[in-house]
Amino acid sequence: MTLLVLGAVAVMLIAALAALLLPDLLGALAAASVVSLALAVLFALLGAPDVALAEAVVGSGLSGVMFAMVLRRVGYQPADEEETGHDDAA
Amino acid sequence: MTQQAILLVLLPLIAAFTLTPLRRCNPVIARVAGPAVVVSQVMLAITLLLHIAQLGPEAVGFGGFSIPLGIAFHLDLVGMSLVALAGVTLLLLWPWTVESDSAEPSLYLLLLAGASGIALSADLFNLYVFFEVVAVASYGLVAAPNSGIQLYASIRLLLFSAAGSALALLGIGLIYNLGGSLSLAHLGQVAAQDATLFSSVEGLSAFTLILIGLGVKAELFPANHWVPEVYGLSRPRVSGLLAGLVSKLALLILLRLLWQLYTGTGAEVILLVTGLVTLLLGELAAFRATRLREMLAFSSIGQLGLLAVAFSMGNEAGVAAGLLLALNHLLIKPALFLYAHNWRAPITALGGQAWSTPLASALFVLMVLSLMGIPPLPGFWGKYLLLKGVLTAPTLGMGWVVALILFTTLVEMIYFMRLLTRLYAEKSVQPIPPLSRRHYAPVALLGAGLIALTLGMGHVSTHLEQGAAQLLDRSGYRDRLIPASLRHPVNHFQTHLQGTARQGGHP
Amino acid sequence: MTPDLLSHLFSIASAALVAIGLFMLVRSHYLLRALLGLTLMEAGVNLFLVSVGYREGAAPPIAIDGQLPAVMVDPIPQALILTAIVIGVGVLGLALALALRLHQSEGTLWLPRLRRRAQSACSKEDAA
Amino acid sequence: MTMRRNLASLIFTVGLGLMLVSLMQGSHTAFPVEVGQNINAAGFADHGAANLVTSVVLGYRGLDTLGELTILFVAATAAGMVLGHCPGGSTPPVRGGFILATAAELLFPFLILLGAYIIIHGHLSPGGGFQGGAVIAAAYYVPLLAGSGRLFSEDTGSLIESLAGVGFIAIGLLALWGGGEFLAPLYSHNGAPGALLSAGTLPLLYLAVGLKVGSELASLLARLGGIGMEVDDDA
Repeated sequence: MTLLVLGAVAVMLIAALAALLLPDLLGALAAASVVSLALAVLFALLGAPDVALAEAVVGSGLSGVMFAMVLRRVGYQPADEEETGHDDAA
Repeated sequence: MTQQAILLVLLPLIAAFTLTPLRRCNPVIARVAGPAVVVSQVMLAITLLLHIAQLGPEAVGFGGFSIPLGIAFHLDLVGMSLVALAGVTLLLLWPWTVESDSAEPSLYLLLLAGASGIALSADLFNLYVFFEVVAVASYGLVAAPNSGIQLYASIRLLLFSAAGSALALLGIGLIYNLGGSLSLAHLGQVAAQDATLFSSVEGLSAFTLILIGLGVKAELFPANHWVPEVYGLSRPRVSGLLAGLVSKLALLILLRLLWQLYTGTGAEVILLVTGLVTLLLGELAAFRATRLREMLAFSSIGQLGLLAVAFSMGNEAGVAAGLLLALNHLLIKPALFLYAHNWRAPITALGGQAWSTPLASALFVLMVLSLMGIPPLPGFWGKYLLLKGVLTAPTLGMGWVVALILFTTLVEMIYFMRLLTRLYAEKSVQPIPPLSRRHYAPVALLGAGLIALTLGMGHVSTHLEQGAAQLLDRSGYRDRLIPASLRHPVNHFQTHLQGTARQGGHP
Repeated sequence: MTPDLLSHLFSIASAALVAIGLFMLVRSHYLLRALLGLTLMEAGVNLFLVSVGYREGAAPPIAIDGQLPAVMVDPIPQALILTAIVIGVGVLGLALALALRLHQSEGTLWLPRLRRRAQSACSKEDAA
Repeated sequence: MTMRRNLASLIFTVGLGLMLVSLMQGSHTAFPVEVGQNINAAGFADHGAANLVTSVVLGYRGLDTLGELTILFVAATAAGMVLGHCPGGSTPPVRGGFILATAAELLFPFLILLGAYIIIHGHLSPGGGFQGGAVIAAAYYVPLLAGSGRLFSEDTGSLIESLAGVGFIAIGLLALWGGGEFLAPLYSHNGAPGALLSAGTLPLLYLAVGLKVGSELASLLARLGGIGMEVDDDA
């Protein structure tokens, strides 16, 4: 149990860092979905199955789909000259 | 009778839910349904207000559960007046001219439902939910004209506000962790028994998180960067609503939180300092502004800083002053934004514009004078009462607060006088009428409200003092909300519930 | 592992999530990335709330065969998070709709560029 | 602009510092969590719902749930307003291949059934209106993604939405009518605890929540995907 919790927390934090640092937006989006998924596992372990279900369906499912749809329609625009070098979140 | 208070939230909700299908059936009815519902809501609010004014504040529970378990409303003078004022303000700024298939009327109704909930609810998380209703409706209203740059303003507001909400929710979680409840009255009782509970580091950081979160809408430092951009880009009606109404709702939540939970914990000092910094930065930025809209946006920040300072004084005079200044600002700011819609040019190019429409300009001058605090207008009495409140505040009666308030008033006077003298300089070559046709009625009515307030000051001030006393009355609030069997002490409450326990529970 | 250490672990993890999210929100120059930061921030807050209701060795507050477990976690924070999650997805949907429309009309989602355009739009309007 | 960046960083630093300090200090036993504990003790008797989270969501804090439905409604309305009036702006739906379309066709009834199950068992087991509503929204979206139709018109969507919203309020007002308080539990002692037909009006409330959440999320998804509903808007 404790090991599972520690593992989920570790996965979550690593995925969050990945979302922050990945230069590719689609990759960052995938990482954010992993954060939600790890969070859902964590909720289930913490005695909150209702919240775990909601987080899994809404957090990693629907939110991710919405993001992906918008990203598909918008397309990831590379920065033009003015913006180059500013995108890196870090 | 008072059970009907929930209808103040439900009426606009039902109307908003059914407006879209109704529009498909009968567009004419759908067009008048919105304003009609708002009018009936205002009438209900006034009926309840008279009831409360006669019989004193009352608590209304929901679901048949006593307070620590369920949610309750607390109907007092200030909350109920705010509901009525919100309805009237929305009616004055109602989008009469939009196309028939616009969603804007629905958003107005939802804003009203949220505002009523905020004004009346006595539960921390419930307040958060209603505040989100108002916030999301305001993103929609800013974005409504659907042109690119207004969408950017809406996104700006959304990013700030949503981040603030997340921080506020974190603060609410901390408070729940500390006090074990979400009801303001019950938390107040817990705090009264353990004075160190909310003055601890966690307690004060919970307050600060909520202050930052609500400070986005209350235009308090450091969360007010969106203000000049959004007010500069969005339509005057919407700027007026955000500055006039929504900011006051956020402040009311802070006021209730501060004086029910955080009395004597040092949280009032946090609010005082935040207010002073906001006041100073706002007025100095307004001094440097080159355009009327920008000046109004920054002056609004300054005014809200002043309100925060007033509300951080724990005495009747201070809170009453804050209420009066809030009322003054609520009447004036929307009207000024409507004026600024046509006077868009840099202030230096507005020379002599006042002569083009002497009557409208005279009303403009009256409003600006009240904002500055020139006797006998309400703004003067507000500032006068505030200084009185500062000087008699128990621990905060510090000279430098007075000095800072006087200094910012001076700055305010300088930049507003500069504007007025320019407006009344020699006659202009190209007169621009300040108001477009459809803006005349709301401005005239708001001006009439201001004049009525000035004339009825004696009567109003007793009501304000009564309202302030109710806001500061902790034991009365608790007695009305918490059922008698659970009141004193907390242990009694625990044993009572152990009686009803069937199985389970925490060991 | 003691319960105290475990609860500290959750506090630190949620603080880290909120911090990463806030940092992304404040520092990103691309709108969609800022919104991604917002979702991370909300996730951190949700984690904190769940950990508030958690008790060591407690079961979910659900009766099995008509019998409630002897020790249960606190159901209130769970109800709050359910609400917060739905609010979050609503706000995110609206934000993405705004972003989509903004992209259709302005052709870019780079915030510095949009800000410059907003400023010039203001002064252009003034000149008119 | 540099000033604004610096100030933004300042907010960030102050907020972060505060949070870290407070969260690290916060031990989770500072004060007994009374209210939750009492709900654990009394909730079963009050509502007859096996899932206490459901009692809290729909019973003790039903007003919050109404507010939350409202927020979702505001967001969907505003998103519809923003995206509804952009003729020519929407991309045509992507036509998936035959296999994808068939899979979506097969998946659709399964997902709808799953969503319905989650909703009507919300008072017994984990899940409920929100989760089930989200699954139903996804069910509508999958065939759209595959390009195999099954659009539901904006009329139907908004009708379901408003009926569900008004239904929730009406169930609440029913109690008020009977002399009780808004959203008081009704008939909570009919039916054995743990049975499908138990917990009085709670399952009905969750049904309303599920329908409203489902239709609103479906409309959000369709608008963001640029498919379905915009078609009749553009026409």
